[in-house]
Amino acid sequence: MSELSHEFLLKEFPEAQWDEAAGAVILPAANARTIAEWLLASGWDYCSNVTGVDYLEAEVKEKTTNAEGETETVTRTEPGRIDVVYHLYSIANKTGPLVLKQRTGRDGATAESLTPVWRSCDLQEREVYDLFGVNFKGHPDQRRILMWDEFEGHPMRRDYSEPFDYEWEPTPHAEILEKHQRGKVII
Amino acid sequence: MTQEITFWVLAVIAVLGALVAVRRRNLIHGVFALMIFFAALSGLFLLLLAEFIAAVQILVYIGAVGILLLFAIMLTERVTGDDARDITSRGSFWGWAAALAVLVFLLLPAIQSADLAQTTQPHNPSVKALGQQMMDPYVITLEVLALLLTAALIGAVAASQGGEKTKEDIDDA
Amino acid sequence: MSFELIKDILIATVPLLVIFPSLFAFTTWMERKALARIQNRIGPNKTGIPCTRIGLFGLGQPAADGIKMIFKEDIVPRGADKLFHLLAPILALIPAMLILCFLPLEFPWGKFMSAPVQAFLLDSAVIFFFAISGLATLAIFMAGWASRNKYSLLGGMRAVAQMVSYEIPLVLSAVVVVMMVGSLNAKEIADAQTGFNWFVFTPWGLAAFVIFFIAALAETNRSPFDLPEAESEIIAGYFTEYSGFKFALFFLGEYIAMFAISGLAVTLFLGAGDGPFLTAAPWLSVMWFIGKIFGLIAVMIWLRGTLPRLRVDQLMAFAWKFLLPLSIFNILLAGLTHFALDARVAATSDAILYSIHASHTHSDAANHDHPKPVAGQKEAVMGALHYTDKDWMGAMKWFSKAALKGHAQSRSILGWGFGIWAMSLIVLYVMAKGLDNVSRSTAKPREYLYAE
Amino acid sequence: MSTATAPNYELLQQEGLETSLLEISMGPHHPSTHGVFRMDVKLDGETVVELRPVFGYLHRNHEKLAENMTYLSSMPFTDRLDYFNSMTNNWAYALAAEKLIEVEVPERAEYLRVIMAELTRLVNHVTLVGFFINDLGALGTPLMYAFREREKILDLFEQASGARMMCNYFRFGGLRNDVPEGWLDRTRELVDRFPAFLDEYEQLLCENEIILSRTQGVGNLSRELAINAGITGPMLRASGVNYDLRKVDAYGIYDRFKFRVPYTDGDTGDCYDRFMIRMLEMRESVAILKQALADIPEGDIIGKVSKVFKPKPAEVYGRIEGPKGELGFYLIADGTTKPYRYRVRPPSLINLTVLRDMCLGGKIADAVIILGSIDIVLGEVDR
Amino acid sequence: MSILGGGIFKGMAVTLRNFVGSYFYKERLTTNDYEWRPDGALPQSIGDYPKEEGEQLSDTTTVNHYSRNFPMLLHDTGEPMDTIRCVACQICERECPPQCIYIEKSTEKIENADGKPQFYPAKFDIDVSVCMSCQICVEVCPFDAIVMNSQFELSTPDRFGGLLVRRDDLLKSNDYYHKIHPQEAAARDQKMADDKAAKVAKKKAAAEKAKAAAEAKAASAAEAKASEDKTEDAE
Repeated sequence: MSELSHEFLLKEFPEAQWDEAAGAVILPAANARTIAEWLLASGWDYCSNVTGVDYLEAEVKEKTTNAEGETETVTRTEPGRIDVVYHLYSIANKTGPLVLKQRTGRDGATAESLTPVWRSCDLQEREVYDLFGVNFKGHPDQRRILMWDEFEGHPMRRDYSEPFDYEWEPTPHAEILEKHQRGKVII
Repeated sequence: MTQEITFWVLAVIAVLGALVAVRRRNLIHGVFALMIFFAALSGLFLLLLAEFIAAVQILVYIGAVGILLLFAIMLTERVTGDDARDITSRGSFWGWAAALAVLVFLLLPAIQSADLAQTTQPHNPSVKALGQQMMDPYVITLEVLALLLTAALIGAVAASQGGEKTKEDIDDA
Repeated sequence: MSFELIKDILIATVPLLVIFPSLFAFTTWMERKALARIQNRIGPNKTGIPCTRIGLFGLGQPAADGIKMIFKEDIVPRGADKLFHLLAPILALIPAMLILCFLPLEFPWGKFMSAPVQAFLLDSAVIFFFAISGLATLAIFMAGWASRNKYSLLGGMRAVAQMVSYEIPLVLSAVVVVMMVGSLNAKEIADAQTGFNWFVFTPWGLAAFVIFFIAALAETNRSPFDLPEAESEIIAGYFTEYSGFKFALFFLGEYIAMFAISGLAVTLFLGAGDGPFLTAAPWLSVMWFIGKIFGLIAVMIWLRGTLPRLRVDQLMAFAWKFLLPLSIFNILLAGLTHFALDARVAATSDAILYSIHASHTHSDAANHDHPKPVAGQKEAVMGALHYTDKDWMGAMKWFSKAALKGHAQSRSILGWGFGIWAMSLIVLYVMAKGLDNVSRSTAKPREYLYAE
Repeated sequence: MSTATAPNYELLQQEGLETSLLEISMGPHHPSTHGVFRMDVKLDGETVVELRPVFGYLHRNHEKLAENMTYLSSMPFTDRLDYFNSMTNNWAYALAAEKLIEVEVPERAEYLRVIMAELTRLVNHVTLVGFFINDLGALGTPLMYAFREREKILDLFEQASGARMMCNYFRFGGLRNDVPEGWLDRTRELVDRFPAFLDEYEQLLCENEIILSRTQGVGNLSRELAINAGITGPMLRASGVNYDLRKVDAYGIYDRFKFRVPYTDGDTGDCYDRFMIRMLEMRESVAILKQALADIPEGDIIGKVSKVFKPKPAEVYGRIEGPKGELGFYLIADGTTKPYRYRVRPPSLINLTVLRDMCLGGKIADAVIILGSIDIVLGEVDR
Repeated sequence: MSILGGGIFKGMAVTLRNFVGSYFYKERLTTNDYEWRPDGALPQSIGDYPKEEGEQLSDTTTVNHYSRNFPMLLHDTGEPMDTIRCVACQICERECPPQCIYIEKSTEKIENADGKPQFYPAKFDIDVSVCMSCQICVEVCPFDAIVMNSQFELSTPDRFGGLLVRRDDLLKSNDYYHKIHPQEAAARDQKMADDKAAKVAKKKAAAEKAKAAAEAKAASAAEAKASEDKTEDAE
């Protein structure tokens, strides 16, 4: 088992979980930053991709075997969540990827910013903030990146419905125009 | 006759330019008016057949002094000029008085004592003659002036370098 | 004021006002065509005679452009200073047109004048030239400021800084010629160069010409010194807010200034109207003059098609740390060669022409009663060989030997001439190289690694 | 340990005279921002003291669009990401989707994919160098030469795929159609002629004193910061990191070709290095093309795969060495015909992370060429 | 130690070479018809365009073999609506990435070229101002009914609806398709013929099976039917 596998990480930090289906390590919210720093130190020097995935509250039907040995279909409700996914590679060792996920609820979504560890997360975490509405704790410059500042809502969320007319959104132009009409701004 | 017309036209332009330069609240406009004044003055020199002085007038006053003024204005805060600010204020009376005093006590006696008929007589100093004058009888003056200007230049360089040095010192410390 | 005087003035000025704007039109066409060919395009080739399909190599393009410019909407920004916005292009054109008068262009119809009233006959024509050409700076600044656009302002500031800086090497390189001729009169300068005694054939003249040409590029905001209108950085600099006819005026002013400054270069260094067949047809003089101007403009176009532009700090460093010391050094060198040594030889190119001729005839027919090889010539050739081998010390040694030997012998004048010619050039080159190393960062091509 | 330097958003402090800064907004319509990109720049004289990139003018939420249509329907939209390099965009998407559906790509298709990708790299690099020199202020002469060569390659693309730029040529499991008759010969001819053009290009540019002094020492990017900030592609290699996915991942059939990866020793990492690395990479692309064109077999062009498919639920991340850097596609399948999540890792955007770090303290003219040397396409930055 | 300004002179030599070369070597020119282009890929010189009113450049230009502009509907030889291939299955409408196809299925069936009763598109509009020429509709069409046209001059003074191409304008004959994309059309016809032959073979196999099931009783009748099908195909 090489030092650059997820198993090593899981041994070092038992609180992290391994999601077999997705092939990803789910970072605990408490010490995501610590784990990231440890990962950087142990050779995962390059964070390639950062993105979010939005899961709505869904009813999942599962076939389980009950105590009597019969299969029955159980319907349970899985709460909605947002995953922030990080794809790590190692340039020094030319291996990868190691997929990390931070899980957060859909309301008031917050995650630990890994920008202080990998600068490459800077713009991408801003994008996740912009499009998914995840707040990154410790991000040095968290602003909207693709949508304009006054935009409301987060368009990549699966329940986002666009407003009837974008023109009704207040834009900086309107403000400047108004100021100009009051004679405050020249040009 | 032609010369007189030319003289009066140039004189009016010069005076108007000077007045605009003083009165204009927009600094940039003022500088450009001043340059018009300089240009008219240069025309007057030409009228006196003092072509070298005319050329130098343009070269030095418009080309150098004017641009220096522009640079100075560019470095100030209100680059675009501010028409709302009133600069003709309380002190104007003393200004007028001083100007009048200069006219009455300095210029008028000077004009009266001069032999106008002789001074307005056109004569044609060639550039060569001018150069010989400068290099022969006035060579000491010229050299001293050159030295002075060089010193000023070096001083300016030193002054502009000085700021940087202190900055480096700050960095070192 | 008499009718005669007015007639004379008109004869002296109107041709300039007609010829040069027409040449401007032709130059825009030429520039577009040449740049297109440099860039492997065809260039304008459809616009010829109106209402026909005759292309005439696109010669109608300037006219079409002009008509388009006149009919375009004239946009004045809301915040702009309207008066200055209007005045700037006019002011840009006036000095450019004025300085044309100081070029010693003697048109054949000059003989209809009752008295010579051309401005180039002024005793201080060259000084006037520089004085008035400096006024273009103001127009550009005015345009930059009046547009009330930050890019325009940046362009205006750049223009002022650049033009003021490059005026100094420009004037200093012209000073050499003035010093040699002993006159500021353009006509006298032109006359001093008749019979192929062009100043560009002298070492200091060559250096001064190169400096003058580079500074002239900067003065007229041509590439690679087109920072005031640097498209990729500040959109179009001081033109940003200009359109239509005002823009055309700027354009015209710029090209006329190009003609004027090339004309001055021709006057000072390239022998003005001097050229072959002048005795047979004196009117050719004007043609030679304009032809030389076009030669210089062609080089400008060629440079524009090749070079990227400098950065603003490099531009300033180039003016103050390279051109200025070099031109001052050049004045010193010219003074040395001219006054401290034999003036007749050093100032003209006779020496080298004669020495080449002498060596040629000598090798041709050694048995005849021909002059001996020029003293010091062999040493000079040795020096040249060392020079090509990049053995600078050796070259210096041989050249100084050539100079000394030439001086010691009877044919000293020629030896001196050749030695000084070559040595001055080498000294100038070494000086330039040293200045270049000092003023420019040590930028050189690099080696790269490869991973298999 | 951590080389991460959190961006410092304070102004540079000025000593001595108090001056006010000139704020200019470069873009979204500025001749040299390579599209609708904006930089809010604060200038002290001509020196950049603050720079804030502003994105999003070309945003159309490509990812959301793709989540609402089938896998195949997204393919033409990937052309529009980096519209210079539609072939490599197609490939990256196809590569990711092929991981979902596990289809064998025929040999001939693999070879053609490599040929197309390397031709695309030539197109990208040659135009980038042209634009870069244009940003330096040359009057488009190198750009015109570049466009001439690009035109020839785009002709080839048009003959193969029917469109010059929006090729839409790759399909899951192969390519849409085989190349027409004689196409390979024409490509061989082009590839044979290309080095002569490169020679001329190098002679024109690589020793020019103005270019050297304009680009050297401008926009330095250290190796540590480059890796940490996720810089990829030629820009990373110019900072001294030998990392090329064609070697590291050896996707497709890149392991069959002999080529070298140019990189620097990492001392400078400036604009000149970034420019030169691209010049050198073009030569290597020509070498790959020569080998691929010599070895290409006859055969099928597409594997057995239906136009509309339902992959099993899975998460995949496919990445290729695009001309601009690592282009990745992250797909989550949920068992329907549409991807549950479709994410593009845009190299142009991520390479812009260090724009501010490189520009501060330089002149405004430097900021322009640094942006040019990063090589962005706004279709990809804003998606 | 390099020569002062050596790089600049080198560059100037290159531009000079290009300046002179552009007069002598055609292949230097950017806008050049390269020899290795397929014949007439671009007009030799667009020249005086348009020559006559109403004339279109794309009429005089053989464009590239694979070039694609906007889709058109194919019909076989005969009256367009009688031989239309489209059966209004609406797959292309669903798959179209920019959603520029609008189809309304007919309520009754008419006979197609093969004489089978089929639905047909009562309405088939393509908004070419939205279409991005991606050719996905062509690929997903199971009936080879939609292919790419090479017409590129579609400008119209009508802002609203001028670029909405209706069914009748979209319908083009197979011959036209052969004219603009000969190789592709031939390949498509080949494929269709193969498919049909396969279908016939299948049918035949089914018939043989039936024959075997019904023993030798109806053998001669089945034989006749098969041969009839074949002659139909040949026609």
